[in-house]
Amino acid sequence: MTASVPAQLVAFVGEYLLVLGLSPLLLAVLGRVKARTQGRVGPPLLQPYRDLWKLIGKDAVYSKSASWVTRYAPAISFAALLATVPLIPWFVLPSPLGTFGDLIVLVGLLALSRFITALAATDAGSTFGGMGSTREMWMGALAEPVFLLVIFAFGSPAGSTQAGAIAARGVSLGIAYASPPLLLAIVAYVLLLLVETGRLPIDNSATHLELTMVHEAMVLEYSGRDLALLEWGRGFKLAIMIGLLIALAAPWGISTSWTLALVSLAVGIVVIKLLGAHVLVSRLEAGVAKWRLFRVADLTTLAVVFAFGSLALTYVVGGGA
Amino acid sequence: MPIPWILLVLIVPLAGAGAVAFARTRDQANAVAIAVALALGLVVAFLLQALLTLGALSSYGGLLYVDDLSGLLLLIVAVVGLASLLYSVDYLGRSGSPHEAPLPRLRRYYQLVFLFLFTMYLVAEANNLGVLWIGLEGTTLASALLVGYYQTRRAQEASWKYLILCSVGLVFALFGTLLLYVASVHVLGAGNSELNWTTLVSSGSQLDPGLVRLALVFLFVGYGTKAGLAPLHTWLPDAHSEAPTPVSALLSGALLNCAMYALIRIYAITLRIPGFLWTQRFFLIFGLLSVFLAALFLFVQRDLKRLLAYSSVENMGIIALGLAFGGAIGLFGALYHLLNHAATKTALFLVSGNLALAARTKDLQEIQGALVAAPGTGALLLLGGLALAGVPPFSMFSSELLILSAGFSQGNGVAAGLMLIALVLAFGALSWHLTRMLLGPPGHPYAPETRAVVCASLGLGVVLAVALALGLLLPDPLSQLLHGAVQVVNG
Amino acid sequence: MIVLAVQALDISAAIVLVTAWISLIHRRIEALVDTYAIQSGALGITAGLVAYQYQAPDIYVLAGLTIVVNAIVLPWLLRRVVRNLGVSRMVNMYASVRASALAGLAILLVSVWVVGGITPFAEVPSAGLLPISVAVLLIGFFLLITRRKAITQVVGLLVMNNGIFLAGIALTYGLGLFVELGLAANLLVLAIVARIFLERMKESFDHVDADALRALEG
Amino acid sequence: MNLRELLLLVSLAGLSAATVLGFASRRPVEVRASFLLGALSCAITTVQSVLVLLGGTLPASSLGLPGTVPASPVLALGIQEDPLSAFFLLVVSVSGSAILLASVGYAERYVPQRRGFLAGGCGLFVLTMVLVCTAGTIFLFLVAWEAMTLVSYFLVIHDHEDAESREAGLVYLVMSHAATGAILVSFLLLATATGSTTWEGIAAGAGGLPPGVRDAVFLAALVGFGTKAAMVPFHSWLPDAHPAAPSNVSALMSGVMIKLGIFGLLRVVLGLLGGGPSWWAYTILALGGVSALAGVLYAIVQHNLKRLLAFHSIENIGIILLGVGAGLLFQNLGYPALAALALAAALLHTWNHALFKSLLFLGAGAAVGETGTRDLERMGGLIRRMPGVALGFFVGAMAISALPPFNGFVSEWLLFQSFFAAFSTGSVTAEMTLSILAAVLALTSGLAAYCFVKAFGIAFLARPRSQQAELAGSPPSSLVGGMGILAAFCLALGVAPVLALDLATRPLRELTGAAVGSGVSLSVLSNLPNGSGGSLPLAPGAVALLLGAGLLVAWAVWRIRGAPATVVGPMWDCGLDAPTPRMEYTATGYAQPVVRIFEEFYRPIERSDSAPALRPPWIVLARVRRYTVEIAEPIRAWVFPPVASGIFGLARRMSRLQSGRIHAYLAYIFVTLVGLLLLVRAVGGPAP
Repeated sequence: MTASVPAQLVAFVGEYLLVLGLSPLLLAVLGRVKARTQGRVGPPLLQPYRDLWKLIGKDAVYSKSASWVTRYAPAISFAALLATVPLIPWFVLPSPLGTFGDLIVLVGLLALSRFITALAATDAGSTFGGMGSTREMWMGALAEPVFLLVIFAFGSPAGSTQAGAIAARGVSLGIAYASPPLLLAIVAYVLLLLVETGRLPIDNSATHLELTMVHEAMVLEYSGRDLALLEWGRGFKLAIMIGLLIALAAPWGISTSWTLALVSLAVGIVVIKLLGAHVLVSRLEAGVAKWRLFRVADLTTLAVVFAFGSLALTYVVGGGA
Repeated sequence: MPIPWILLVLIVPLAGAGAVAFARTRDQANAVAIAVALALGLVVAFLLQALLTLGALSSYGGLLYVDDLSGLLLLIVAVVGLASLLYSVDYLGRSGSPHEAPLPRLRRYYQLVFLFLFTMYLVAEANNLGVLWIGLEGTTLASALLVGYYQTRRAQEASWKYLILCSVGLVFALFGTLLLYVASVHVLGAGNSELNWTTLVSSGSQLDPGLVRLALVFLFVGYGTKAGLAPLHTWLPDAHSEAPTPVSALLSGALLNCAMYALIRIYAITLRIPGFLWTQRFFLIFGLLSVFLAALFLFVQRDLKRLLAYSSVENMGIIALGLAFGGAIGLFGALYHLLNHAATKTALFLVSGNLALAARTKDLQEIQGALVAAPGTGALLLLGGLALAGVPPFSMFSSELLILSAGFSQGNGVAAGLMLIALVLAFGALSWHLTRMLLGPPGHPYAPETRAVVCASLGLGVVLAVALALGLLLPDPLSQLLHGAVQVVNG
Repeated sequence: MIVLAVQALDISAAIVLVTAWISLIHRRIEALVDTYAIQSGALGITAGLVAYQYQAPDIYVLAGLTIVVNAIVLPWLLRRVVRNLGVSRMVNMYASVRASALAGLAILLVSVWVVGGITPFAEVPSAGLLPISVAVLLIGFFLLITRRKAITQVVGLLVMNNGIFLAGIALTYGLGLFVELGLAANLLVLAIVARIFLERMKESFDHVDADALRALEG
Repeated sequence: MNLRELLLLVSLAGLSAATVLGFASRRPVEVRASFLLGALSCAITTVQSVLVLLGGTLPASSLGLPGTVPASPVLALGIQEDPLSAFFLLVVSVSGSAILLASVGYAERYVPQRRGFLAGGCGLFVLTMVLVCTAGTIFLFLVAWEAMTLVSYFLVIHDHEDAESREAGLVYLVMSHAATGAILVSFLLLATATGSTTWEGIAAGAGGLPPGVRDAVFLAALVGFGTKAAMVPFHSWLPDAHPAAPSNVSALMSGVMIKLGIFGLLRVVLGLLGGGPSWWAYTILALGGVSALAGVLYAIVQHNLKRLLAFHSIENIGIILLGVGAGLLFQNLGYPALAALALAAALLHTWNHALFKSLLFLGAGAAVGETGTRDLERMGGLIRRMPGVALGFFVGAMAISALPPFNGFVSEWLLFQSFFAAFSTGSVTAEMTLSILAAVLALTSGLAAYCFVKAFGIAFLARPRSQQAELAGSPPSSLVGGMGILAAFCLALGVAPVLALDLATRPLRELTGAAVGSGVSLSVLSNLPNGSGGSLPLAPGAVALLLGAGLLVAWAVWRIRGAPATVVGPMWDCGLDAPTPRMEYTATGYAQPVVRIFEEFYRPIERSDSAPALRPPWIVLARVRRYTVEIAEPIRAWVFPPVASGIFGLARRMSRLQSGRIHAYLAYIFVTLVGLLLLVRAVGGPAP
């Protein structure tokens, strides 16, 4: 069933609003749940919004040795992350403008965001920047094969690399969608998610210890509006990755019809799913300590094993149903 | 009465040898040399023209006989002889040259060169295989003295080895000729023409294969020694490196081809025997051994002229392989390669003479940066080296390609593949040496390029340009000659 | 008459082979040259007999040439060279005399095996001598290889030539006058050239040991 | 003579004229004219090749050359331009044009005598490449091919005073020649088996060849063309030759010439043989995967900017080979449409790589030329010295790292899609192989991004790391102009690859027999159906639009609380002394984590020592620590060096045969004679 162009546009904008608007909140939930688990109170849920607003109001300070790369990198990174939003079916299928690209495009856009941020980190010539940059880039490089295999693993039963097609298959199959290969793929994806979004045990956004920090080392030179863009972007990268997991692993609840009621219901469901997933991630984070940096390679190798195992199992037992 | 060009070809060098004895000054001797060189060039040109218009020529009761195959050899000897004689005038005859020879020595040098040329022309024009043998033995005797021209210890050593090894070889060749004669007599009965090529080739199909087989062994070992086929080539690098440069050019460009020519004649005869494959097998064995051994030896050479000498061994191997593969294409390739190799190698020997003069050494370790220090000579060496390495669009590439394609199409793919490997090896060795010689900063001061050397270089440049042009475009008369020669061999 | 020629040829072949073998055991150069002279003489006489039998004038010439050039002139030249050079008159060799003799036997066996199968043609009754001439050829060559002095190498070369003469007489009664003249002339020139070289060599090196000429290698 | 023929002749004539003009030039203006004429001729060639792609083959007969060396059809000359030729002609000419334009300025750093040689050499180089593309017979192909090798060799040794340059050139020359030998074998096998020497004739007759011959042809072609393409393990020449050459030549070699290896491979394997058994495909896939990964891994640890780029060429050739291999595999499995998809990816990546690698090499040339060093550790901060070059290099870096919205992403995306399509073939071997290779490809492109952050970051960003970098001049404008053209192509093919893809699919109709649609439309992608019949989802234009929209949002965020004031201050220094450039992250440091992770691969040799630093009054205030890491490149020791040293050893042993002892020589003759006599007797039996 195809929707009218205005409806599509509304849904399209709605997706953006959902992700952009919700991602600070999700971060706050994450922080709060983590704090609670550790016996602290944690910041209020609206704190991230206040922080962002405050940063946006501030002027940016640039290092003397910085070039235009530093100036434009936050915007480019932000834009690249934003461009991934329509690739994921959030609450309605077929998702509006979802056919312009697939998950490989999503990988490319994430890589673009990472590339420009890492480049900007080396711009000023600070030692920290280079350190963060190299760490970010090699972790990203190790994550890419995992991502591709995960896409193949999720996509091969559906015969498509588009998240929309995969989710549509899941919705139509219902509970029969669940299968051993799917489970392996989900595990691989979760490992990938931790690496890709820099969560514990990979990276700790709360630390400024040079031995361990990755993302913080990269953005050390940033301030004001630029920092706001970077931090916001980081937040909704997490939302995007989790949203994608939801769409691929548990697409049930996404509306396949364009009636207002069903779509609204679907929006509600996806918000709940996002919140739940964030809570889960934060519980996961709270339970582990940061690993040694080079164990990331072990983690990604493990993820490759899972993803490839999923592919192999798909061949043996079929991809569900 | 038509002018007896055939005879003139033989008379002119002999006359020259006589005339030069009366030379009172070095200039006179040089003038005789130039006159003989030019006269020979003209005579051979007229002879070839007559050949192309009239077909095979015969004279003096069938004693002398010139067909297209002889024509090819005549052409080669004439071109190489011309280049070498003119170069000699500059190299040994000119006053002030580092190799300037006193008059008596110069006279004897020219006499020997004329005799050498005479014997080679005799080889080309002989109809009787015995006379052919005599001619080849004559070349050994004349050129052995030329190899020893400098009378240094090294030169004497080289010439002694040359004399003994080639004489031994030719004794075997004589034995082989004798056996061939026996086979021929058996067919034709005793007469006076049993050893004539014209007779043998027409009665070839009846020759006794067992006897011919035996004869072949001796003929191959004999003429193969002279042609520098491995492992009989051992005299060749010594003689080529120690002889005066113009003589090296004659040895490599003309003499080796004379011996190869003798083998080709034998090959043509045995092609007439039904089902007889030994000639091709022998060519294959010797060809492969030659290309491989020579290619490997190229790597470890320390002397410029020895390097070129081993390259001659390699090219003789290539020609042998072309003959082994056979067929019209293989033969054409082999004969074409004969010509290309003669032109290229002559030019290269002469260039190397210039380079040795400029660098004051022919030690490969010491010659460096020639392209910077002696740009003219260096550039010619580069061009010549490329031509020799068989790079397109030089003509040797074309002939090698023909031979290889003949190999593949005649079911000798493995041998052709091996030949290709050897070619690549040789290319690697040559380019290794050339890189070291030509590029980089010069290791030591070079002598300035004198006018005469520059002139000589220009002449060589022309030769190389011809080699280049031959690679893409074969002039009609030459093509006709080559095709005719293939016809002569293939029947 | 045919019988006479055949017998003469057989005997001559035997003499040539025996002298070739004998030349393998000589330790003095003059003795070697003498043996060569005897061998050549025997060949010349045989050629004369054959010529007489077939009444072939060109073979008479061949016989005469053989006797004059091979049996007289060349040995004379060689002796002179040996005297004039004033070098040691010993034959220096790589292979011992016994080994050389055994090698001579081996060469005969190989020759017989390889060449012996060739059927004698009806009109050439003595074609069976072909293995013997091949053996002589190879023995000469063996001499050339295993004797160190330059002059002994020349003798080896000449013995090889005699092998060919034997085959020529036995199989074909000559190669034609022109060719034979050329051959004889060539041999003579060869000897002269060799002599020039030997003298020069003696001058420059103070020896005529061909084995010591090793400057050119690789 | 129609327009297409006329244009081809014009461009050949133009390139010849540029060559002659270059070699004969005495004055700078003539050198410039030579380069410009070459660039113009290339532009004409571009038009011509597009016309041929759209309008169909120029048949072999239409531009025959006069009969030359007769005797054998093997030596026949002839020109033919079918769509495959035309596509590679396009690849050659676009990059060639930009590079020649850039060379106008680049050449000026050389002394006048050398400029003319460079100009003539570059013109001839491009001319030979055009001829390689348009050769219609094996002889012309071989002549052009070898001439191309030779000319490029002379360009590599342009700076021959440098011993490294000579050595690099020699290795290149010898390996290339050996490769030509292999090509020769494959051609001659084909020619003699089919009795023809034109592509058409061979293709017509090659179907009926016995499998053994076809396998031999394939292997020979793979070795031969693989060497030129610098496929592992026949790549040893490339990492040395490309840095040794002047940078515009490196651009021509790395950007353009090595692609012709792919051309030859496609020509023989698909054009002439029409595909083959699946082991061919798997061989190419394996070699491609190894090349891609090994190439990028070695690139990462290079500190020589041009070597780094050179190793990336190996990587990208590997990527292209992955496409070729996948195409062959699909064809073997009976899916011509999928084969077309994979091959389209390969062809498009070929073009893309030609564009961005030329761009990067020109940028590197500017950096190297203006700083006088190739060492990344001595560069830095060049973005301020040469902003235009930096922008161009930036675009190139993004494109080679396969980032949207640039062209590299599009071709790699297509490649991933074709790998994914293996799931619809039902062949488990194909599925698993291509899945593994997809992971390899993903890792490769991730590492490429890593490497280019390093390259761009260290060379162009931060503060100058040496005086040379600090004093670097600004590169000539033509260089920047040439880079601009290439960068524009990179972006255009990334945003709107439709036209390029349409051009790339034209040769495939013949090669794969797939019913690939024609016509310029957005739906070209959907004309390459994947296995399940659905259309392939990518609208690069839309991606670009969305990126633009994202930028608008970012801009809005920036401006929402008023126009920002930019404050420029010192770098944050942790409260210590002001950081000096020596404290910046080095290229070595940047690469270190990857060395650590892939330790088993690199086998680094790490050394660290420390010594007390004595200062008056002779008390130990600090210890000087020195840490070095050395990475042997075992990959360079593959194939060529052992073969070379083996040959030398053998030659040395053989040379003892020529002992100088005449008796030994006589013995050789004796042995030969007796041996032959025995052979004749033993093989031939007693005479009858």
